[in-house]
Amino acid sequence: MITLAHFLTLGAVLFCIAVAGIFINRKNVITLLMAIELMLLAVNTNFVAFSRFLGDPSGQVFVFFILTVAAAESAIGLAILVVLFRNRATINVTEIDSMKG
Amino acid sequence: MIQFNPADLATMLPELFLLGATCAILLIDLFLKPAQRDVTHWLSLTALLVAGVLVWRGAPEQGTSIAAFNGMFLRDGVATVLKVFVLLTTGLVFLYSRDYLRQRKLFVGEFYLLLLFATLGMMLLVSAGNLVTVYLGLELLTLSSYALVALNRDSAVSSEAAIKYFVLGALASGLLLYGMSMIYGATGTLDLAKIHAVADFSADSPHRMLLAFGLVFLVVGSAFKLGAAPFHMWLPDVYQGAPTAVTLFVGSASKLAAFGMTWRLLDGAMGGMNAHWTQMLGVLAVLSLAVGNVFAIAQTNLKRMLAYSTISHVGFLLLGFVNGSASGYAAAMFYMISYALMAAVAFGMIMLLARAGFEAEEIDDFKGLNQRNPWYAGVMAIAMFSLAGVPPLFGFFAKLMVLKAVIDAGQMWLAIVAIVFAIIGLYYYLRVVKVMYFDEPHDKAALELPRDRGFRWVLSLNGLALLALGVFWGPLLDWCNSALMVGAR
Amino acid sequence: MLSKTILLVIVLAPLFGALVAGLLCNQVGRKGAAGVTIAGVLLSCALSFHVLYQLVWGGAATFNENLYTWFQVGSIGAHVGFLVDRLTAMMMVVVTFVSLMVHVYTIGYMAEDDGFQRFFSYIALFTFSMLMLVMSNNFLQLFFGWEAVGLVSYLLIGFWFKRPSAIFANMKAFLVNRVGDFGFLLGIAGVLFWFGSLDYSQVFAATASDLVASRTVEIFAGHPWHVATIVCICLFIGAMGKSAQVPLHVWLPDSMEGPTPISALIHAATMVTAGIFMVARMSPIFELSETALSFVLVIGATTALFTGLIGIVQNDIKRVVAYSTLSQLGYMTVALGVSAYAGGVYHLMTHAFFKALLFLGAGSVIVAMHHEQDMRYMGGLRKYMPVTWITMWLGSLALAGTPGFAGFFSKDAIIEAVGESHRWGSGYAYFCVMAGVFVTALYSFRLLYKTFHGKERFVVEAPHHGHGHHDAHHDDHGHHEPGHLAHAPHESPWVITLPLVLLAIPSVIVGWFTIGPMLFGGWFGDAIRVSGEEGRDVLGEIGREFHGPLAMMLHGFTQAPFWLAFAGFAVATWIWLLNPGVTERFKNALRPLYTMLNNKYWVDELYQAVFARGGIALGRGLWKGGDAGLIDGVAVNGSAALVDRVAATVRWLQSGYLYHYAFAMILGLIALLGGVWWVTHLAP
Amino acid sequence: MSFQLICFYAFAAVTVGAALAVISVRSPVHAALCLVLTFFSTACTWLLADAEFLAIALVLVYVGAVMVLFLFVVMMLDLDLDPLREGFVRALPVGLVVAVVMLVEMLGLIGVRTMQLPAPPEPAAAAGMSNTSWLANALFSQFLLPFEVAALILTVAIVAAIPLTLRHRVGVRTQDPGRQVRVKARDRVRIVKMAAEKPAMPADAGETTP
Amino acid sequence: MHLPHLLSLLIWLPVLGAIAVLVFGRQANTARWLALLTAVATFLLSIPLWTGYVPATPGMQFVETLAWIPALNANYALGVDGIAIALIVLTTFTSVLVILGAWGPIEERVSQYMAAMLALEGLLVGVFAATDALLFYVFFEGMLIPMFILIGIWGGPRRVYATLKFFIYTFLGSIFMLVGLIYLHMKTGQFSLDAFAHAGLGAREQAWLFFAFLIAFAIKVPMWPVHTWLPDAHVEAPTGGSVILAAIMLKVGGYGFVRFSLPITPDASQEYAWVVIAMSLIAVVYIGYVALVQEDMKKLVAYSSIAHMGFVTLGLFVALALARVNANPDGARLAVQGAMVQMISHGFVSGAMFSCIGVMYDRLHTRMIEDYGGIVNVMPWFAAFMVLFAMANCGLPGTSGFVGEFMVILAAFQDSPLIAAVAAFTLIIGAAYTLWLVKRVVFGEVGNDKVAKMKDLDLREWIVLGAFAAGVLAVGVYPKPLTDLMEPAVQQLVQQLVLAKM
Repeated sequence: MITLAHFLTLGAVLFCIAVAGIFINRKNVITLLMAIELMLLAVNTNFVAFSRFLGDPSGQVFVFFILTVAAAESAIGLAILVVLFRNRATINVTEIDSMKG
Repeated sequence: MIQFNPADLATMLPELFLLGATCAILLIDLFLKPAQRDVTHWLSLTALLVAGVLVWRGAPEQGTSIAAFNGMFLRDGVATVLKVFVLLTTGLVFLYSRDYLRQRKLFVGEFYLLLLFATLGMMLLVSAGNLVTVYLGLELLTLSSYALVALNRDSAVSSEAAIKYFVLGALASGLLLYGMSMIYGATGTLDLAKIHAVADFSADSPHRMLLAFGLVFLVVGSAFKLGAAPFHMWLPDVYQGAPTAVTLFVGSASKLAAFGMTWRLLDGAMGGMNAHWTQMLGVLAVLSLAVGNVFAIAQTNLKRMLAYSTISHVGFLLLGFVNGSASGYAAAMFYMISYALMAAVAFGMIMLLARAGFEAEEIDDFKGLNQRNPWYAGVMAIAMFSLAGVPPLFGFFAKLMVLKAVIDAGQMWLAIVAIVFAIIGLYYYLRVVKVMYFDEPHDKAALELPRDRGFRWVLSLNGLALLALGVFWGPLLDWCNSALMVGAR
Repeated sequence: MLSKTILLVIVLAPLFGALVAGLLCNQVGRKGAAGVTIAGVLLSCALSFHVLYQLVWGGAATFNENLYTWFQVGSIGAHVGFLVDRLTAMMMVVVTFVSLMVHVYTIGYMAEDDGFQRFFSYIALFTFSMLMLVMSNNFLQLFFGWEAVGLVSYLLIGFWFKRPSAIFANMKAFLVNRVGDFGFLLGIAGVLFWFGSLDYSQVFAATASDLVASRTVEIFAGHPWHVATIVCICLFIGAMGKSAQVPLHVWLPDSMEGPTPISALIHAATMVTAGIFMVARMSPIFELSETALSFVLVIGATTALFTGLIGIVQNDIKRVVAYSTLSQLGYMTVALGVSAYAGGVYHLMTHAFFKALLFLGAGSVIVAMHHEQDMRYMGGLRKYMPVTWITMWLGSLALAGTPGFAGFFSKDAIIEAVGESHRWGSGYAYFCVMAGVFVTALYSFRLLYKTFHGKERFVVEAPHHGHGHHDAHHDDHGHHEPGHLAHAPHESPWVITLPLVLLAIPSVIVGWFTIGPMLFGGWFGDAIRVSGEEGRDVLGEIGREFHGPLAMMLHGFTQAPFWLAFAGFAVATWIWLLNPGVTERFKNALRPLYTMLNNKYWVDELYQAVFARGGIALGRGLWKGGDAGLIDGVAVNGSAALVDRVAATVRWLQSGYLYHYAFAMILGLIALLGGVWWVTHLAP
Repeated sequence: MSFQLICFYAFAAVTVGAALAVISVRSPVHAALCLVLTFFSTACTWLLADAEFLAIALVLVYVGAVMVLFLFVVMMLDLDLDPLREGFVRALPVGLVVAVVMLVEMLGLIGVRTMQLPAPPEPAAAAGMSNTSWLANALFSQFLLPFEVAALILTVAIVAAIPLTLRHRVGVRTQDPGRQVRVKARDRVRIVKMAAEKPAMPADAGETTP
Repeated sequence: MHLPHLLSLLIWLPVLGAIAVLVFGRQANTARWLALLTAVATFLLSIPLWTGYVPATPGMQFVETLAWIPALNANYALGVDGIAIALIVLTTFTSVLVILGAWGPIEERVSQYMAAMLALEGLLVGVFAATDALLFYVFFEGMLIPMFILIGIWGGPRRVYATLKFFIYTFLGSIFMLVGLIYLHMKTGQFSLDAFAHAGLGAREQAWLFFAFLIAFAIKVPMWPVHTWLPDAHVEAPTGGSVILAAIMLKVGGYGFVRFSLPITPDASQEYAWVVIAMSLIAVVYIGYVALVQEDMKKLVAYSSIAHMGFVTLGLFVALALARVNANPDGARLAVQGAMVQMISHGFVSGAMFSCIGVMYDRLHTRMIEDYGGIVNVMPWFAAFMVLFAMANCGLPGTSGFVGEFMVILAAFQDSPLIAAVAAFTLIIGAAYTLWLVKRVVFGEVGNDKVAKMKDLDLREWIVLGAFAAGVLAVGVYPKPLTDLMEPAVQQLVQQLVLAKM
């Protein structure tokens, strides 16, 4: 029997993997973005699970919106990335530190 | 089955109007030649003005809250106050930045459109009655902001700022959503009022942990948007890297919206747990005060310094929340409004001094300003003293109200910490005044002022408003109070 | 009946003169300044005599009225008012008379000085201040006058403000006086607190109350002191400053840097005796405390003898007179110390005449010598300036206590009173005053011999260059070779000699007709009160054996003081008149003693080292170490620097790296989660 | 252990594994592909939670659109991969520790043990409709406003992304059919009349102050 | 004659004048005359305050109340008693002289200087007139801004350090007071000083509030050991700034003690009076010694200011002991009166001393003692004034400097002869540093060629110094009008102290 806990744990694990990804990948912006997508996936899994177990559609509707926004976000994010790459010829995070202190 | 209610449209009239106007401007702008961009400028301002009038005229009676679209959208006192000032500061952004943008070849329709969309997002955000609307409003705002920060495509720092803003913003959204999912799981609803009503915070509640967990994420999400330490790291880089016009926007209007969001989420939804989140915000407030004030001292870039100053102001703002009652939120809102107006002057001054190829964002660029133009030196000095919280300027009274809220809450030690850091903070504001008044200018010639007379007038008025509001701040405070005393619920 | 108007005129006439001469100096000119001040003082003097007459012979009652209220706070009031009784009237006469003499004298003495008007302004102002002091009916006004005369003394000592020694001396005088005032002010505060008023009459009335007389206070826990003792000692400290008693005597010799007329007026006749007057005035309070009187006695005796000794070795003519003044002030103080207040005041009066005479005479000599003050370059002046010579002799005889002269009566009375007293310290005092008589004679005649007798030790140069002694007035002596004069000395003009003569007369005769009533006749009436206790009223004791001045004089010839004085005269004559060369032998034989006296017991050096240099060192230490080092360096700038340093070092936290920013967020999240976990799960 | 549970475990394992791969593989391209796998398997778990519509949408939107975009950008940027991997090993322990601490805290806080609820009957089926119409009912009534806002956000994305990336390069020879069609005769030949003298400078209309 | 809104007029007239000077003062002379006109008008308007004051009526007079922030119950509430009137008149009087004094020396940015001075004047009057704590605080802090500008623009070489130090130091102090005020507002629901005094505070609350106020006012006074901003600020400030700073701004601290510490926290004040008394005595002795060794004239006078202000705090807190412990209300009144007279007197004396130094500075552009010497030879009038003020500075009877010190020492003696003895030490040390200064600067041979070329006072300087001298002498010779003016207020304060005993 699949319980809510299963889904939540999966969500938590995905979330933590996303966090670990942010920590480990200190170079590549794209991988960072992917980690964030993982995080959103964890969120979505939670919502889906809750929605299912509460018998309430709004959780799933929320996921729908998250998916929509995530798409838009990716578009803008990648656009910025392209702009950055054009300016700096790199997306290496360690080299993007002209502002600090 | 829930039916669509046409009256809801009337409730949302300002937003709908602004949406319509934005779309119209979007279309009109397509057909404008670059030389005719002023049309967009004035149309945008008009749209904001009309929206402002609509907000004002249609404000619900004091103490009432009109819900629309099944509680997705709330129109109440707080929303009214915040919208008025959001529209006002956005209008200031338009007014201040025209020459600045033109000099930098950024005088494009996208700036106006994105800013209008962001305004729409902010209006939605501060009116949100549902986690979904909160999220969507926030994203509408932030997505526009990301793009605005990156607007200067050829600037390396701008794109660096944008990518930092974007990645961290997306991360913050993710965290916020995670929290929302937990809240949803614990309560089975996304409606803020219902969450507040349903949530069971009692010690033996099975959902207590889930709620507490969700709460942490909501706090983090809000703190990020506000720029509270340690979720502030994006802020200095974005302030510095973004075109000053955008910095002005991020530093004023969007902070108001962030306040609205924080209030909606923490008090509106999670008010039952305020014992928890006031503690968290207390910690964040102290951290923000410390980080903001200490880091600001080491800065030589004015925009960056103002960024850290923002962080410290956010610390103060959060102190208002620590009170955990309507008077505290009113103080915080009052504070946020004062900050937005002060920041508008400060960044406006940077734009005033900026010329093509010269950003005027180093503190040293203000050297001897008093000798070159005493009037604007005075305006900037007012802003700096006000930011520092010296009476009789507006900023002082904002600080006063927040300190009062903290002390009323019995958190004397927080008040002491706050004032100790306020003293440290005083130093760097005074340094700006010092540079303007006591140092010799690099260039003795009188200041070459931008030709935009409207900009100059409005900036001056904005500065004087800090003085005037320092004397006649009672009505504004009353407004904030009445908005909150019976506000959301 | 004394009229208030007259009293006001007495006080204000000199003030008016001072203001006119001072503020309008350029408008009124030299003659105007001298004229207006002299007129003022003359008016005062005449009216003072009138007041004295009214009081003594006219049957007028003591005048005691407030003129105006200075301030009134609750029950504590401070007023300006006059108390004029015989004591006051006598002082008024002495002050105005001597002042008048000095005014006249000044016309001649300062004739060629640039600061002519200023000088007149100052001395008239001084007269005003001194009158305010003596005529006061309360402590506040007393203190006002007290300080005001100090101020004028300060201004006058530094009159020749270009001389480094003068401006050093005036500062020293003011500061040493301030030490006295320190005690004086505390004494006044004590009077107000314990006696409940600042008004003399009320204070004196309060002394009658046993409650006040026996009241004690513990300033340091466990040591109860009589309040009267505290008050009296404090007040007397004031007197010590003003009347230059050991150890606060150091300023008076230095004050000779001022022009000679003020040495006569201020530093001999009037101001320095203010302390004596004050103690006499406060006799009802002092009578409450044996301890305090013994203190007064010992201090006075010490001053009387030991400062006189210094006078023997001085070569500066004015300094000799100055040390003599110190010594005589000691005598007066001794008299006060044995409750013979009238004796002290009486000596004050006679001393005022002959000491003013001596100073003015010395001034006359100095003028004649073209501002050469060193007696080693004088000698044989009697043939050049006979009037000065004779009057100086008369003055010196009076000073030495030659029977029949004014000084004799007053000094002898004091010595006898001391002999009569059984107060603690009176034995020591008796020795001191007796020895002092010998010393007095010694230095007095030494002065006369070295100045007027023997061979001329100066050289008169042919007048080969045109500048006379115009600027020599306020130039240091080094301008000429010591002892080299441009012209031969000659007798001074009449404006100088006239005061000498006018002062010589009372110096000689005043004792004859005043000793009886003033010392023994209860002349002062209620102004001076001596406790009726057994053996306290020493003058009363002596008075029983007093049978008129002639008898006293004759009796004087049989007494030890006369013979001591005579011995002094003899020794002086032998050494300085007959065997001038012997002095060197004495010097060598008594080298340590001589060195000690010549260095004035090293008191100045001690003060210089401890108070002046010590104070500066302390100040510098507090400034550099305390203010600049600790408070500013560590606390103020230190914390600012700390913040700066913290700011500079924590900057690296904002590294600019995106992933660090994300770390910070995640760590913040984890911390908050942990916090919540702690609060909800782990915390009790 | 039911079949569904076994399936769940299987998909969950694939999801976790693929997610781990996303953050640890060298090449962004591989990472993106792993992410696709993660999405796929997650979609499968959603199916187990009876969220068919979203499962499909996830695949369509993410895999079909977002990940393609990712891949497109990755390839377009033509990254030099080696420097991007530096420090990976050094940061690994920190990342692991943080992640594990985070996980423990989260699981502890969520209180997984209390969440052992059995699933209620499928809500959509209980309401007598498919998951999609169940969702649609909510979406177009209750969530009408957010739906419109979501549309707005997509508009913003377009308004934002285009000017950022669109660039009119000068000197690039491309055909523009629109212009080709609109061409008029007088555009082809222009007769230029040369003035004898230099014309006066035109007024700088755009720069005047209103 | 009873002008309506007289106090408001006194506050806002100079402020409006400041604006007018800024707007119309392009020409330096226009600015000067406009400023002088405003200052004189304000001074003349302040005279009816004195003449119209009715001593028989206790409490505040010329009261004005206007709702300001209804939500906080904060009012624009003005009112004065004798103490405030004395200080207000001192302010307006000094302001005229300061503006007159700046006529020649300030040549750059004249309008800004004059405007800052006038604004400062208005704010200072506001401080003394406010009876609402929030309003008081606004004025109290607001005056830092013009002072900051004054020192910073027209100051000496280390002006930036000095002015920052000044601002931050004072801000530090006052912001703690703000916390205290907010706390009191929480207790009483309003900002009225009167309500604060009747708040019914517990011992612990009082102690905290007492120290909050103490920090604020001790820094303002300033008391040892928080005095170090003052010498720096004085040294670097332009003459007018120094004069205003010493003559009036320091008084705000003493006034604060009277209005806040004593009435609101009487028990804590009593309990910790020893702290203040000890600090005051240290100020007298320690600072006296420090002043002795100063090489900069302004610094010397600045330090002497600290020592003199020590008498103010000493008097106020001795009064507390007298009123409550020794049951000696008359002594207490004497002590408070002494403190108040000392404030007024110090206003004249320090203002005059700084003006004198300004006169010298204008000629030689140095403040170092060693650069002068023998001024009397070339500037006899100036020397006369200087000596007079020096004498007032060392408390010579007949000058105002004596009156306050005298009263405080008399009163202190009633509490403890030892305290009085230490305080009376000022007679010696005060005279020492002042006269040594006079000796080195005024007397002696002409110090150098530059001194020899110095010109004596011109008419403008004569008027300024003469006015100060008149004040010094008037208070010294006849202080009764002043003490009578303040007496009802002092009596009320002492009564309050006695009655408020827990």
